[in-house]
Amino acid sequence: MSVVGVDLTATIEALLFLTPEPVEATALAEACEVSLEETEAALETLARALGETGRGLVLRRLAGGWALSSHPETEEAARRLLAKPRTPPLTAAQAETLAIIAYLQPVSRPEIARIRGVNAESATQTLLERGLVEEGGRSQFGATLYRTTDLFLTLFGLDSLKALPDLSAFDPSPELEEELRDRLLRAGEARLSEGAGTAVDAPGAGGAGRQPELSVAPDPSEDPEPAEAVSDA
Amino acid sequence: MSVVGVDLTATIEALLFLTPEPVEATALAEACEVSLEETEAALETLARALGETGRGLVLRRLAGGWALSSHPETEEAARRLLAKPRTPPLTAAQAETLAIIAYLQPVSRPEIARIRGVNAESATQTLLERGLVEEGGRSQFGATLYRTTDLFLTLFGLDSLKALPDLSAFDPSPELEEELRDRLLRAGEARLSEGAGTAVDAPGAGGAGRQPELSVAPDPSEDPEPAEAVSDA
Amino acid sequence: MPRPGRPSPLRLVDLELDLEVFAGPFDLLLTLILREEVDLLEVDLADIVISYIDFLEARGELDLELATEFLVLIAALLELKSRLMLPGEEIEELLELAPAEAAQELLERLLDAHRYRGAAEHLGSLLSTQHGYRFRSAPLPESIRRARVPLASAVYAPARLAKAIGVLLELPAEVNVDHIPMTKVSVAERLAHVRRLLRRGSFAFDEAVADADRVTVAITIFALLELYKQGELEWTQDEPFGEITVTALAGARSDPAVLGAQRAAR
Repeated sequence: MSVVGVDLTATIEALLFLTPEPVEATALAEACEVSLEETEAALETLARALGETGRGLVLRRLAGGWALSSHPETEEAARRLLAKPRTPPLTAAQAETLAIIAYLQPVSRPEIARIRGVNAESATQTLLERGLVEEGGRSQFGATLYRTTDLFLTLFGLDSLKALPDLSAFDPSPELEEELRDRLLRAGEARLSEGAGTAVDAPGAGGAGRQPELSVAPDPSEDPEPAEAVSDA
Repeated sequence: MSVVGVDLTATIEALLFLTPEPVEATALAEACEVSLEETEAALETLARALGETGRGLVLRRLAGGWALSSHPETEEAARRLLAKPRTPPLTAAQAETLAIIAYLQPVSRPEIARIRGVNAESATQTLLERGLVEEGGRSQFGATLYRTTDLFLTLFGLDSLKALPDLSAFDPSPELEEELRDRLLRAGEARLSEGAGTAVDAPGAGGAGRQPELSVAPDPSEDPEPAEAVSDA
Repeated sequence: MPRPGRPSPLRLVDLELDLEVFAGPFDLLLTLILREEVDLLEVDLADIVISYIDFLEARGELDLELATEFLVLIAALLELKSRLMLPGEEIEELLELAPAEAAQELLERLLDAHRYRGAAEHLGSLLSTQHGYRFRSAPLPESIRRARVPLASAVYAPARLAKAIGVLLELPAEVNVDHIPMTKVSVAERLAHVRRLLRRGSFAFDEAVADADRVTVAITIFALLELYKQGELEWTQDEPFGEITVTALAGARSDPAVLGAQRAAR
C-alpha cells in the first residue's frame, strides 16, 4: 500500500470527508493504489467503526457510490447552528459568478468559466455551500446547470428574479440587440484570446486558485467543455 | 443534555463535518444546548479520538474556532482522487503584501506601497480575489483599509493573529544591519568615485551608532589602492 | 566612454538577476547589498535602480510618486557621500542635514523591507506546511438548507450583481498601435537632418533631437551610427550621461549629390 502513517481505512475516511458526491469503490481503490477487494474490506471496517457509539458520521451507500453524512440524530443541533445563513462579504470572484448565474440561469460551470475567463470552480462551490445557488438539471452536454435559490432572493431583498437590477447602466453596447448570454460569452472570449484578461493579470485569481483548500473538486468529467481546462493554477 | 441517541462528542463531530469554516466553541455549545465547559470537554474527547490511529480526520483550532480537516498524510490519495491543482503558492510580491497587511492591519494601499517601494495594486487585488484579505473601513484620508480574513488564518493554520511571530523576530541581526549600512554606503562611494577614477574602500563604517557612520568620511587620498585593484572583473 | 585599464562597473545584465522575483525596489536593493559574491564597489547602482524602475514601468506597476521618492533617497545617499569625500574644511560648509537624513531613511526602509521579507518568507513556509490539510466543502443537506430561508434577511445589495455583470460585459480595449509610428520618421530623413547640422562642423546630440519623440531619437542614433560607419563623423562624451558632441570629420562626403548616389546604390 502506498499510504504510509495512516492506514487505508483512515485514508478512505478522509477521501469521503472531502468529496460531497458519492464516490465509487473503484475510484477509491485507484486513488489509494490498492485493489478493489482491499478497498471494500476497508469500507466495511469504516462502516463498523462509524457504527460504534460516539461517532457523529455515518457511511452511506448512495447512487452506486459511498458517501459520509452527518448522523440523522444530530439534525436538530445542526439546524440550530446553521439556522442563520452565513453572509460574509462576497469576493469579486463570488460576486461575478453569482451575477452570471442570477442573470443567465440556468447556466453550466463551463459557461461561467468561459465568461469569466478563469475557472469558476471554487466560487461556485462556495456559493453552493452557502445556499445561494443550487444545481438544477443538466445541459445537453451533460454539464450540471446552476440556478439561484430562494435564500438568494431573500439575502438580496428581491421579490423575484424579475426584480434583478436593470443592466442598462452598466451595458457598454446597448445598441446591440444580442442576447445577454452571447454578449457575455463574446466578451469573455475576447478577454481570453487577448491573453491580457483576468486569467493573466491575476495569477491564482480564478476558481480553483482562490480558496481551493476549502473546496473540493467535483468529478472533472462533469465539465466536458474545454473552457474548464483554463485553470489558473 | 438535549441530544439523544448520539452523545455530545458525536454531535460536535457531525456539526464540524457540516460546516466548512471553523466554528467557535460558544456556537457549538449553543447549538447543542450545553455549557461551554461541556463543549470544551467534548472537543477534547473528539481530538483524542481523532488522534488515534485509523482515523483520517484531524480536529484543528483555526481562526478562533474549531474545524475538521483531512489528515495531511492522506494528501497523496486526495490529490489523485480529486485531480485538483495545488494551491498556487504566493508570489514574492503577494507574500510581502500579505505580510504587511497581516502585521499592520488595518492598512491602506499607499502605506503598503510605501513600505514595498512599488505599487501594491495587483498583489492586493489577487489577495482580495483569493479571499485572504478584505476591505475594512477607510483611513482618515479616505483610502481603503485592508485586513486579513478568517480564511487567511484558516489556510495558514493560525488560531489568531497572535500566533504570528512578533515582527521583531525578523529584525536583521546587529551585524547584518551594520553590514547593510556599510555595504550600501560603500556602494554610494563606488558610484561617485567613478568620476574621480578612484574607488574607496570605506574602512570607517564599522563603528557605533547610526548617524556616525554617515559622517565618517574616509579621505580618498588615504586609500592607497587604485580603482583597478578593486575589481576582478 | 570606457576608460582604458578600468573595468566598467557591473550593470544589471552582468548580475543575472531575475527581476520578476523582487517584491519592490527595496527588495532588489536589499538582495543586491546582501549578495556576498557581489562586491557592491563594482556595481553600477544607478544603472540597476533605473533598469528596475524601467522594468516596473513596462509591467505597469510603477507608481511615479513612489519611484520618485525612491530615487530621491538613493540620490540623497549618493550626494551625501559626495560631500563627505570633499576635503575636510568644505564638509563643514556643505554638509546639510537633509541628505544625511534621507540616507538614514533609506537605510531604515531597507531594514523594514528586510523585516517584511522575513515575515513574507515565514508566511510562505506556513502555507506550505498547511498544504496537506484539506477542508470539506459541500452544500448543506436539503432539510437544513430549507430551514434557513425564514431566518434570512436582506444583507446584500442587488446593485453588486449588476455591477459585476457590467464588468464582464466590457470588451477588452483593442490593442492601441498608435504609439508605433511605423513610417513617420525615416532614417533617410534623419540622415539629411544630421548632415545639415554637420555642415556647422559640430553639434550637440541633444540639439539634434530637441523636441523629438523616443522613436525619432532612436532613428537619429541609427543615422549617426550609419555616418560614423562611413567615417563622416565622430562623437565624444566626457562622462556618463554627459553631453554627446558630434563632430564632422575632415573630407566627409556630406553634399547632397553624394547622398543621393549612395541611396541609389542600395
